[in-house]
Amino acid sequence: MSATARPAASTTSPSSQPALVLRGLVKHYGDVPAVAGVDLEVRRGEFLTLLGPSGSGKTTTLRMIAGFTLQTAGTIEIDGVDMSRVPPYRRDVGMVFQNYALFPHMTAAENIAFPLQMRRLGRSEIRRRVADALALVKLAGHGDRYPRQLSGGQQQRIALARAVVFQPRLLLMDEPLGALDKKLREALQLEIMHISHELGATVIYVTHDQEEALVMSDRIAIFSEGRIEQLGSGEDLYERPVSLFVADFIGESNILRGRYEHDGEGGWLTRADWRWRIGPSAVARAGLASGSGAALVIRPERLRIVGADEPGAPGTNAIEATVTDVLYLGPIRKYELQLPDGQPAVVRQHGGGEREWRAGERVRLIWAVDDGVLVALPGG
Amino acid sequence: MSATARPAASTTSPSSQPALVLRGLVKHYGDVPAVAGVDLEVRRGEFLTLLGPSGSGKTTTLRMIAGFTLQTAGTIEIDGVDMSRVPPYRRDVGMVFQNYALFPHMTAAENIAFPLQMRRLGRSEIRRRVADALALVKLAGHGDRYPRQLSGGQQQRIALARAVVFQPRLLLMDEPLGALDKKLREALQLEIMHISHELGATVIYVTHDQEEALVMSDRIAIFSEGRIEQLGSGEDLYERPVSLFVADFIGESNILRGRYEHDGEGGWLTRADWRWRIGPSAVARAGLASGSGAALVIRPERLRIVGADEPGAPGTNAIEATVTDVLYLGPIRKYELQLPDGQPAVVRQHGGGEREWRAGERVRLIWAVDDGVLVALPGG
Amino acid sequence: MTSWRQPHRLLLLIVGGLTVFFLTVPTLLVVPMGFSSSQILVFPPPGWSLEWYEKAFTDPQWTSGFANSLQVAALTAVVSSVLGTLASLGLVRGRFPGKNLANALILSPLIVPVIIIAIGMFSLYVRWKITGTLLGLVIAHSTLAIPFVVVSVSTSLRTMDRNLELAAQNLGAGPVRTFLRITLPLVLPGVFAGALFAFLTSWDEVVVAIFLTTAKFRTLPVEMWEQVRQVVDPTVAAVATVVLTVTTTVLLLAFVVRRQAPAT
Amino acid sequence: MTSWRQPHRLLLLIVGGLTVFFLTVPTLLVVPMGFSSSQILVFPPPGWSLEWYEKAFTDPQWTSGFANSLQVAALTAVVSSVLGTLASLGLVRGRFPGKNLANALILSPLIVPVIIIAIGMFSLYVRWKITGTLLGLVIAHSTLAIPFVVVSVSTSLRTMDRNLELAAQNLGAGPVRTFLRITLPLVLPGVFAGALFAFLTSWDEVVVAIFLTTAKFRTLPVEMWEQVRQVVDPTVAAVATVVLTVTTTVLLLAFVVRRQAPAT
Repeated sequence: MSATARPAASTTSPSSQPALVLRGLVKHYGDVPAVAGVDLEVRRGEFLTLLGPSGSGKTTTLRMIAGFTLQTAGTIEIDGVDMSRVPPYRRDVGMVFQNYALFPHMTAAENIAFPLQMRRLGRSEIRRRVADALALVKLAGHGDRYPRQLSGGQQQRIALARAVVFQPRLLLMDEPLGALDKKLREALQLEIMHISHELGATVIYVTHDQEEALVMSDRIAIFSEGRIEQLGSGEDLYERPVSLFVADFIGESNILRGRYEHDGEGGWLTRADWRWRIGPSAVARAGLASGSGAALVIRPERLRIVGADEPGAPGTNAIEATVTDVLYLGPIRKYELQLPDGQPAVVRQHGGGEREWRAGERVRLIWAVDDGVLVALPGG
Repeated sequence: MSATARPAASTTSPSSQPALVLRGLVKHYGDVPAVAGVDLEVRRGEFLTLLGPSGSGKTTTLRMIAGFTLQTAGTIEIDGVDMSRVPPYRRDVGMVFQNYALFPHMTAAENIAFPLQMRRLGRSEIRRRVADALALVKLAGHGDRYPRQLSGGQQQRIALARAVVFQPRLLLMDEPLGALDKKLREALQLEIMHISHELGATVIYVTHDQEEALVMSDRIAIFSEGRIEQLGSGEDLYERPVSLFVADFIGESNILRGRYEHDGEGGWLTRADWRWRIGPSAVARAGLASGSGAALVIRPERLRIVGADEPGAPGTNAIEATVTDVLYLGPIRKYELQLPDGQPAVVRQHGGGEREWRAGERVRLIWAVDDGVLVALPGG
Repeated sequence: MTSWRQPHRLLLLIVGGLTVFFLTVPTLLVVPMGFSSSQILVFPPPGWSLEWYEKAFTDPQWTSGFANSLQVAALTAVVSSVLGTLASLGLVRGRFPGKNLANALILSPLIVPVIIIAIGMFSLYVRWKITGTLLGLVIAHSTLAIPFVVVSVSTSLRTMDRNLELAAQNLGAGPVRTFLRITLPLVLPGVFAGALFAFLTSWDEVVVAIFLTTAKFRTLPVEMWEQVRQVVDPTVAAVATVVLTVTTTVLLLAFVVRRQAPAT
Repeated sequence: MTSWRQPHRLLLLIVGGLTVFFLTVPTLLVVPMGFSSSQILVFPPPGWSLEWYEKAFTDPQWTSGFANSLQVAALTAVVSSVLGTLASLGLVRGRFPGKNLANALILSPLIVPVIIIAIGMFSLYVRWKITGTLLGLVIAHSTLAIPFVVVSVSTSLRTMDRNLELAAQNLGAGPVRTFLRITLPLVLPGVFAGALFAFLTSWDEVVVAIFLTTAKFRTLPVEMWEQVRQVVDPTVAAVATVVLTVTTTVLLLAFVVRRQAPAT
């Protein structure tokens, strides 16, 4: 295993040069911008995920890094070298495709040997490295099978071995688990994480599955309409989304729209009928002008359901609601509710002795002031 | 809407005759038993889900109820009438297919009118009922569109309208949401529940998605190898699984294998190195002989992680473990751990102030005695 | 980024150009010759004239050939699309012993060399005394055309979602109403396309027709065959252009029908 | 449960039986006539004999026809599979103006009536003085066969996963190595199947061959054509059976190749 592993990033990289730098990357198809200006720095050994809905530009960005698609504008730097015009077969970047893209007329071992043959390594060196790579993905002994004789999960592991065996500068993965079922997907998520850490590889991972992104990534770049909407750790994105788009795309959200008004350290979200307190850190992060349109985002597990008449505690906000559905999900119970203005709300209750409410009951939802995140409204 | 709604079950059914009774249903393909003996009673107005992995016989059972497949043995009774040999077009049962199966050469309205034309209803009656059905699925105004002009979710709603417009005795649904993406699927789950309750329809729903089954069903029948392994409410199945298969198929589980030993009201699960207390109700449900092989099932949210040296409280069991992975999932944090015997364990931590543990830390897992479920080991 | 570089491109261009030249020039040559002012079939035409078109549309030999060809092709289209559709239903939906053999036999005219079919038919039809008749030629051409109809209709039947028939039965339609309301409308484009191909098969056919026709009853391709070996005036080129026009029109029609088939 | 009930079944059985009869009897008739003891081509044979097979395999007229046909068909297979593969690569992978037109022109021999192609080729080849030569017939038959190769290879190229070529480049293979190591091996079954179909196209062809051959250089189908109109001894039936055997063998080979293609 150690034979295929590259020395840890810290010992080889001169100072802290990033593994990948994208500057002003743009791709137009005809008049349509698929990627509308992406700037990104990826650190050595980092696991960075491009996450977004289909058509948001994440896959096009990955294909430009691989060299399959030529950018309309901008530059791509790998290990400090400008690769913007270098053809894909000289970029020294490994890629794992969603449909595996294993060569069907070659055995697993021949597939893994292919990049080494292209680099004109010696026969015995190739044999040794292929064996190491097969062991790395726990498929030693499967080398003489053809891809069609392997299961989906095994094929994807061979594809991973083929993409790392030549010690590429970057490892690109394009929804590699998209074709697998849930249980296998979760097992392979852990395996890919462990292998990439073991190799010290820099990984750019594309997915549209937010849970997969949260589990696997050091950092996540949320794509929307050809741009990066937010870049940060999973916790940054979930706890401190910068926009309604991010709040909606990562996890479930309750959204209250209104007008932001400054008040002392914190502020208020006001509506005709009601107003809610906003904490100082949320106000600081949002940096909104007093009087502008804004929304308050509260995660479903931060809301607590109490009786309609129960008084609010200090440091909490409250809103009235009616329970519409109670959904039992095993470890949690989910309540779907309707707010007075007809908007839906959702609350997650995590077992353990809390009172159960029934559909039709009038209740109050309360949350700690610090659990509300303030974001701007588009055009607000 | 009230025009298409059938009177509530309680007012029409003589006493409490079941809507559907299956007795000893068997289907062989050649020598292979697809369904190996299914007995089932479905109450009027009930939403019953057949849940199981692919090849477990749930879809074959549904097709026998619809009359598409002739059973090898056993009887099918609908509303007290033996339908075992009645052709599908005389069973008066509505069906929604996974791929919608809308007639592509007919508009949405013509599709919905089809079963009414087959029943030779008058033109004005058909027009009125089609309009009601379109309104019921919130697609009034879409009647003159062809299926290819509708989105996947809209097509499935038209298929639902077509299956209920003739007020069938049963509504069968074969993975109707399998082709839709997650957000749409969750929205349509609620809509199908509301519509079927509104109509008072008896629904037999097939899915392989355990979360969908938990959310939608009054009762769930878990299929395994052509038989019903367990039948009960979602809470029954999740909190009190009767076998390792059910525990594993519904939600995540931690499983400790050993030998059951009786002791007073409760008992013990013993192993060479350790033993754990089992509560009296778990012992009573399992009904095992002392000394037989058994497993203790504990759900991931019932486990609590404490320091390796922390003493156990009374009424709790404990086991040592090492943290292998910490997965941040937004509302929850998942710990993957390794037990002393090398088996994996998983713990769900629901936010809110609990201490975070790091990969590599040695810890203890503790759980309340009453949270452990005792099941037999196959061949034990 | 593209995998085709300059040297490859040039080679490909030359080879491709030559290929296209050899493939299309013989046909394209025929068209101008029909407008020739010359009395003999020669290229390039020394001048232009519509004389041979006039002859093609008035000379009874050509006009009766045209009428015969149309009649044979139309009847062949009807006969083979009806029989081919029934055969497809049996082969795709039916379950009976020897189904694979029946399938192979029905498609066999596609692979048997046409000269052998022609010899066999001639031997047989002489005994039945139907050589030189409309009936004989329609049977012969239907034999050649049915496999095309079977391929077209079978494809439609196979790509049609079986669940649609189950859904119809579930909604209360018995077997006959399911066939008339669901199956038939959905395979109709396949039947129609098959009928058009059957028409063309007959319209173009020359080998079997030479064996089975007489001087009194000739189709247009046979007439062209006879004329080009005897006379060499450019009328045959004019007729060829007309035949080609009809062929192209029918073929385009078939493609349009196929395209417009509802995506089942 | 089945949608086919008794009355439908009976009707279908009768119609199907008659259809199969008319489709296959003419061909099946030819085989026994070759083993006849009669001096003339007649059915049913009054007795059995291998005389005509002996004649077919010894008479220089037949044996040279056999040799000529094999030669023309083999050369046609080689020429058209090479040119057809290059054309397919250009048409599927290339990006150039007029691509659709080029595609239509290359496939046009599929739709132009063979009698028109024959007349056009004859006019042209007479001027080039290649009628009655091996070269002329190989060019003519390649013209007819290339479209089949293009269809076969293009299908292989289109169904081949493009990501495989991207993966090869990503792993360090330049355009030439990607073509030789990945693209070519994966479309080879399509090329080979196309070559076999090209062989058959030439092997069976009679109309163009009649125009372009002379008494000194005839293919087997032309020889059969000439013989059946002059002599009527059963040798032609024996030859037909041999021809049919070769055709069937090659076709089965083509299907086996297609089946064994790796699922890409």
